[in-house]
Amino acid sequence: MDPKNIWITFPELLIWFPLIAGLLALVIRKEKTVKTWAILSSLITLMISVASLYYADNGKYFYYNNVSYFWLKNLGSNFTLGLDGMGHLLTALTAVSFPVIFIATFKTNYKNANVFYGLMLLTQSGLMGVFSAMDLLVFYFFWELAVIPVYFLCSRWGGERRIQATFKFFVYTFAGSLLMLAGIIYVYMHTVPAAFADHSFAINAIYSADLSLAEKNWIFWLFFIAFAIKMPVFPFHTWQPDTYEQAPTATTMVLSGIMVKMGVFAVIRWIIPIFPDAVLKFDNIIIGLSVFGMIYASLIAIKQDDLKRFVAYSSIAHIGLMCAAIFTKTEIGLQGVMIQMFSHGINIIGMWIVVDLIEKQTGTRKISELGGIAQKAPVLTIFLVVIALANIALPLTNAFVGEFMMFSGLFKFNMVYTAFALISIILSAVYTLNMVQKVFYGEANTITVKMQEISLNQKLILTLLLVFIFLFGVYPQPLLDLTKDTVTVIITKVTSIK
Amino acid sequence: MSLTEILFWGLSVMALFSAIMVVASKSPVHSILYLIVVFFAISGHYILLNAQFLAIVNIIVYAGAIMVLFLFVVMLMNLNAESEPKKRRVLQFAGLISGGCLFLVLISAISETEQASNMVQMGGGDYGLIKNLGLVLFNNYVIPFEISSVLFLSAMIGAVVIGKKESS
Amino acid sequence: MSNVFQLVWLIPLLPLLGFLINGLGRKQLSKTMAGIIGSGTVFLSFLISVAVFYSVTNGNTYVAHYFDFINITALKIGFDFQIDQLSSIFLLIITGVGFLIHVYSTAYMHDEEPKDFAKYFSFLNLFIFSMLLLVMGANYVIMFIGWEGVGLCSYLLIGYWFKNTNYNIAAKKAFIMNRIGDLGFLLAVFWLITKLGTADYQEVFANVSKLSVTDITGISLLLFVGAMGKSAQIPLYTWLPDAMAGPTPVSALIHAATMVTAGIYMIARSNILYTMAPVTQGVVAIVGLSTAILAATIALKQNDIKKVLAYSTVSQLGYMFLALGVGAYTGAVFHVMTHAFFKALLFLGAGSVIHAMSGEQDIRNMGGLKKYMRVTHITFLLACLAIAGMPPFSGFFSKDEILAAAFERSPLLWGVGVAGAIMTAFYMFRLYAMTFLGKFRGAHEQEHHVHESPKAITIPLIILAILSVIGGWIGIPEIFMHGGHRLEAFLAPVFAQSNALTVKHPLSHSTEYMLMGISVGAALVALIYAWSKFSKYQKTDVEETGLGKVLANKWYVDELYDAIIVKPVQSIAGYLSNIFEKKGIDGFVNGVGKAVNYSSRQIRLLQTGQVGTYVLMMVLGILIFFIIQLFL
Amino acid sequence: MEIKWYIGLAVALFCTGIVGVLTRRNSIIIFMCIELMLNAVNLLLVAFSKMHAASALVQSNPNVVSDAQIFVFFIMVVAAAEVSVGLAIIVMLYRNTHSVDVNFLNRLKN
Amino acid sequence: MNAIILTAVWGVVMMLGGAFIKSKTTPRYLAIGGLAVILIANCMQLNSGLSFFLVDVKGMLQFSSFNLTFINVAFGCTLLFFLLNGRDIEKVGENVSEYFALLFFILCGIAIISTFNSLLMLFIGIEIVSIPLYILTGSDKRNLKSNEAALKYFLMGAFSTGIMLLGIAFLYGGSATGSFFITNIISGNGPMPAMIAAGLVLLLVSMSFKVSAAPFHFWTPDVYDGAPTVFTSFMATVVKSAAFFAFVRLFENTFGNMHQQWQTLVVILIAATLLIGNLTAVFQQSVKRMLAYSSIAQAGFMLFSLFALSNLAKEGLVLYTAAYSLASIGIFAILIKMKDYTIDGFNGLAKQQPLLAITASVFLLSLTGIPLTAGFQSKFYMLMAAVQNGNHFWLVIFAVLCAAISAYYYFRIIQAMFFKENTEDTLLADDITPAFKILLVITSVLIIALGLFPNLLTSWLYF
Repeated sequence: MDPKNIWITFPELLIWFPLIAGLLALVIRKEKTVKTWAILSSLITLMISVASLYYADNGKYFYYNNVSYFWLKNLGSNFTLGLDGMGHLLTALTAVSFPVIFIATFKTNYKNANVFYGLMLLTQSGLMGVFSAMDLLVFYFFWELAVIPVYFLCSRWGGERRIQATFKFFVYTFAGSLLMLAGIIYVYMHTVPAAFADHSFAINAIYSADLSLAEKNWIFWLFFIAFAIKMPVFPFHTWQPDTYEQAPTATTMVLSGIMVKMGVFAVIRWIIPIFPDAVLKFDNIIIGLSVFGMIYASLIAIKQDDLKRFVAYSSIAHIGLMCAAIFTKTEIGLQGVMIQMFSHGINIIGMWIVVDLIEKQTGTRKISELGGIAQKAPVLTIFLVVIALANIALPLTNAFVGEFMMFSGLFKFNMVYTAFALISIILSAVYTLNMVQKVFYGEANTITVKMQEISLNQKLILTLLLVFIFLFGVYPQPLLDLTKDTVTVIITKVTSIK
Repeated sequence: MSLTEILFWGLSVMALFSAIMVVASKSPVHSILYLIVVFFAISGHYILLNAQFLAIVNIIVYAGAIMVLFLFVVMLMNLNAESEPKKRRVLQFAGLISGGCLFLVLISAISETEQASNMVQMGGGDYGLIKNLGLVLFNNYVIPFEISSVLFLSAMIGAVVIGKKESS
Repeated sequence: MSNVFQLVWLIPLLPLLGFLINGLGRKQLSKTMAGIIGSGTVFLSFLISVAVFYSVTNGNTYVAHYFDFINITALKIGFDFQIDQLSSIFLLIITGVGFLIHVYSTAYMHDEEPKDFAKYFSFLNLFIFSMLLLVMGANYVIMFIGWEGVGLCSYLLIGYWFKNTNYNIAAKKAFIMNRIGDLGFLLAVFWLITKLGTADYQEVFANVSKLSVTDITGISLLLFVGAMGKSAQIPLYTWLPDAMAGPTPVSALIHAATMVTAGIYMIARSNILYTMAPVTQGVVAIVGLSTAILAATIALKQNDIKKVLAYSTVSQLGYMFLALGVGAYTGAVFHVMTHAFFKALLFLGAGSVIHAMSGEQDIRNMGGLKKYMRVTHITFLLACLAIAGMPPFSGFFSKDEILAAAFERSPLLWGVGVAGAIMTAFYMFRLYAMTFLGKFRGAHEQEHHVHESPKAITIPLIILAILSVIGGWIGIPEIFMHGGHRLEAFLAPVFAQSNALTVKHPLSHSTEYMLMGISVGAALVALIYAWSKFSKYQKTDVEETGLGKVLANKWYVDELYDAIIVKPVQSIAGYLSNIFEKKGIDGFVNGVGKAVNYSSRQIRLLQTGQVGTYVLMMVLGILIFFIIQLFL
Repeated sequence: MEIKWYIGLAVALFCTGIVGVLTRRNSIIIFMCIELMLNAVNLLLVAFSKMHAASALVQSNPNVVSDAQIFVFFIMVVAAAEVSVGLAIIVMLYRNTHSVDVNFLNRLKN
Repeated sequence: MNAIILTAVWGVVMMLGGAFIKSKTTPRYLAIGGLAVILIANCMQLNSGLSFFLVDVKGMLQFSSFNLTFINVAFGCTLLFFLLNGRDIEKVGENVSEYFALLFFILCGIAIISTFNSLLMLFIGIEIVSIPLYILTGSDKRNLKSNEAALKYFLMGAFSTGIMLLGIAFLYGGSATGSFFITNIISGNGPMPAMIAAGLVLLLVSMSFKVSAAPFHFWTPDVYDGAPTVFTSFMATVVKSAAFFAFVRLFENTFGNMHQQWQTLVVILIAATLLIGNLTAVFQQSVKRMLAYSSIAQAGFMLFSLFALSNLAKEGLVLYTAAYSLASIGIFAILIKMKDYTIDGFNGLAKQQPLLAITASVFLLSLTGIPLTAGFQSKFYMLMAAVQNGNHFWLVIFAVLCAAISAYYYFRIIQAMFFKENTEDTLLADDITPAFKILLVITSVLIIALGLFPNLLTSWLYF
């Protein structure tokens, strides 16, 4: 058949299916049913995404991955979706994460579970939209929409300080994205009018917007602050530990596993191509900021006693590296970021699963109160140790490849930064091993004595994650090939103006 | 100094003085009476400007109807000088100052412009006669004229709604 | 012979399999099965290594490409193995000594739970796997993979008895110090990638001329930092003594024979970089030598049998680096080999003793064991002689070669080196004497059950003893026997590039004889003195004083590090997390919220509820607008 | 007569009205001051109309003048309506509170 | 023309109806039916220019599709308001049909000020809108708050009328040809004569007063707070929108070509309004008063259309008025049903009345300007217009920051409804009829539909 008239494309499927599934979930009353439905639908989404990966080659299957219908035509904004390499990568991450999360937290019961799972699925749909939007306005839409359900999830099912924490998170990100909105409009107003239409939000028009150097230099910040808050990069990170601490674990997984990638993704997708000059101008400041943030967060992580805050800060450190690597504008660095986005998602979700298991069983997250779990639950310990080591980028785990490439990209950019950034590698070893030792080794105490070995489905899930960890640790090439084109496009945007 | 000018100044002084008295005088009744004086002075000006119709209407509507209404209300409430509590001095002062400033600003801005020295046609011209006004009113201004009826209707209803005693 | 090369991939794979089987099946497997799997896999790879070894004698190099690890336009890193003389020697050492130690462990760890037993063996196999990866990799990235892998394994094995917090801390220390070294390694690799766009040995060495002097110096120095971490050189050596927390076979395998020599392997591998960077060579030599001396001095006053051996290891490693520093790469590798034999032997012997003394490690509570444990005693003595550099034992040849090479560079280096050798002889025989000679000083029940160790322990001892006696004969210096240095001939292809660059001005035979005489004689004197002094050692509880105290406390280096690094970092972290983060950044963010609230509470007071004020405001507004519009 | 004098007079009256609104508390007086303001405007409009009458362009648009006077007429109309409603409100207030002081009721603020 | 005349007539009908109909509910149905008819009639005029009354308006009114569309929006919102709050209007006092009559007269005024072409019509129209409002504000006669509000509103309203008249007088005096037609007061775009400038400032001030822009907003919170809530809802939405529409039309047609010379004033207005509105709203405890302040804040955003004065801005204004009116009417309708007007009064509403809570949060999200709601689209249009205008980009930044603050107080209600428990489980809201719920749902659907496809509305504005 002629590919031009296929009736639905992968990005559409990836967005609409979770949306509909979520709306259906809202009306299911029975808790068991809604849980199974959530898992089922997320699995279907996963299949869709796998299929889309099969058709990932835009050269051959362009029409399967790109679609556009008229929307706000008079504003020159069409509802344009498209999956390039990066889009494929991140939609795949989203599609993988949700079933994992659902199955891993299967045991946890929520009141009005239907709303909970409905909102989760809506979030998924929003995320898919963010990753496949090829129109700046559409992107902004999904960017906001992905946050709203999360806001409700966190403040409804979170911990005791949830309302303030979540609200801080919301207002913070909202302010950021409003600034971005101002920037978006500004860029839009400077797009070169096409033959018939007025200005346009289409990605190409936006990329080729006619901005003076001075304009680029400060509009850049409007965008960057929004994304920096989402990532988060020092010093915009303070919402994160509180939110992670307060949010229900399933949501925390979404937040840390996928949402933070929104920021990284957005920087690559939008900032670099739109403001290459500004990127060249400010790369030192931002990389400096990120590197400082890495060390800063690592140092703080050493002092954390709450497992969730601990993971939060370690994640800040990792994101800092990604941000820095992006702004090196080197192919190797960006490829590293691509892999790392995926790996970090997998690893940190694994971390959360383990943390959740421990909290569920012992009822505490205080590192100081735990200890000696290794005797009680050796299997859990093994999983945790592997994931933790992957988290500190031990070779043959997925994170190593990413960090290796990012660091060498950073080195290409500037040796001193790299030296400092590597300090945080040492620190990460310090805090991770501290945690492992305090929580798992030593003699079991009164709290941990009742720890039990983990159940089968949890074993399965964690094993799956381990498979990912080692598969892409030993053979990352597929991911690299997937994102190669995107990276080249982005790089040329910068190099062309040098 | 022509007669009209003498009249102009006289009327102006009268108007201003009694206007100030309206604001200044303690007892509401006095204020009302002074206000009526102001209206008369203004009607005088209208006549100077050969707008007889307005002059008459002004006397009838304002000085006649409205002021009487005011007077009536004041009497009804038998308000007298003592009944009004003093406002804080500071506020009064501030009010005075800002009002004065407004006056100065406006005048200084406008009186310098060349527009300000345009001559006003005293007397002469029969635009202000009832006949012409009537013609214009019922040709060009029939729409607003009709519509103002809505205004009166609503005013009437308002008076009723507010004035009527609630049963129960 | 090429078919052997087809099997190269099996060498690391077999131990990996062993790891997987033992690791996953640790609940099911019986101890014997676990032992057999563990040792068997290593033995098989040993056999293959032997075959490989013979097929590289003719000086050829074999590179096997398996798949692309990272392949982007800017950088290609293949998952490649490179088999040449250097790596094949290390293969032999690792698999050979490794196999012996596996066998030894089956007996030594026999009291463990079955599943812990299996766990232990899986870790050992994992270590062998990583170590093989390290030496077989055909580029720095693969080497780094193995490099961190062995670090991980040593972490796991040191912390093997994870219930004991001190052990965990020791393990952590080892891992972190290694990480610090890895930082240097990584930077060097990045540097190479940035300058040459590759990390392949062959390409790098081929294009080394493209690098500026600064580049080479920087890269080689950074690589050396990595070596410092792994091979326990100043300033990163303190983890090694603590690592003795692990089971003794582990200390023998990882912290004596193999892992700690990774640094030497790496520098020998990239010898050309060092030959072209004299500055670095100087640094390496000095660091190596000072480490040798420092460790030796500390070893003089240690009473824990394993601690003494640990410090002696550090100091021997120092010698190897000295060798590398003065460009005697062959010598370094030679010493690695011999050291692997006798130091493994010493540790295993010590292990046997500890085993016999049921966990006692303090030599002050030993003595007179020679009549209880014959084999252990003899083998241990041989090893001591070897490490003390007594001819014709293996240590003599390697150490002598190093000293000679040092003398070529500068007599001073040689002098200090000899001093180190003397101390070595002294503390080794102090150890020997206090352990085996004199009369038993331990508790009675200990004395009753002191016994010779089982076969699985003694046989490896014997084999290693033989090796440490004859191991040196493959490197007999010219003066004794023409063409006696077979090792040098064998390794020649690896160091060809460097040798081409270095001008050799060999010592006259007379000087060489003299040097040997002095060193051996001095060592001998020290040996005899120690023997006579400590063979009749009595337990005294007099406090060490003065220098002795300092030495006994290892020059207070740990305390120093704690004071200048650990404590500051901790306090900074504390400050950041408690003050800066909470009060500073988060304080600011919340401050904005508070400010909004406050200003809201203030502004709303404008709404006085009085018409007068409202109108006044309006009038003021009008005034302002007028002024703006009419006068501005 | 120059128009500026009329402007002066009108604005003066107007401002007097404003001052009254600002300084008095008796709502009836305030209301009266507002009426004063309206009258000032009326006067000004009439004056302007005659000013335009004096200028040449009257010929082009004959009822410029009457426009203004009719406007004044409408202002009076509206004023009358306003007065009826306003007084009604004031009376209602007086009925409930026995006071015509604008600040007497001060429930609504902040 | 249909709209004006029919509303006036229908107002009279309602008034007379009050005299003869004793039933309390009939006026409601009468009003709803009448308004529906009027709406249809206006649509007919919009579609096919068909007017039932052949009146020569002498150019004093102008029935462009733009104006008529706005009338549609205003009347449509009013219809929704009648449907949602009819029952509550009956609760205010006993002369129901009079209230409806007044409301119709107000609509007549609205129709006038959205089509006026001469300052006279503007003046009369505004008075027709204001005078009934004074009455409606005071219609809850026993309630002193209502009285106070009425008095304040009346006095200040009259005062602002005075200001406006002086302005008109100056414009008349300053205009070369001496005319009240807004289009030919100024010719050319040279520097502004002093008299015109004076007139401009005075008109700006009085109109700002009507749309409650700071610093002329002081009456708003008190009046909105004191007035019966139903009428507050009407005042804050339809009337305010109309005032805005008049404001923009007046300034565009009169001073449009001297835009640059008075933009500064608008900038000040916007900044002050946004700041005061948002900041003050943050601290309010009573939802009613908070909404009053929020309406000021929203006015700040609407003023951007005056700042930009482009087609985009005018489309945006209509969209904004629609979005804002829909959301506010909705939230007020829910507020009226609440027992307790403080924010704590909403605690745990999601448990008792999930549908109310959900729709309410839709309205609040729309007011905050979250995408997918009409509120976002309208704010988006406004900001676009402002950026397009090119000057004062900092003002846009400031505006979005203020929008972020606005999230702060709107979400307090959402938090109360969903995440807080009401301590003593009393009934929070009463007489919630199914019809009411359905209407709420329809309203939210409308809001979301406009949020997705603003063209549904904007495409009517020109053809």
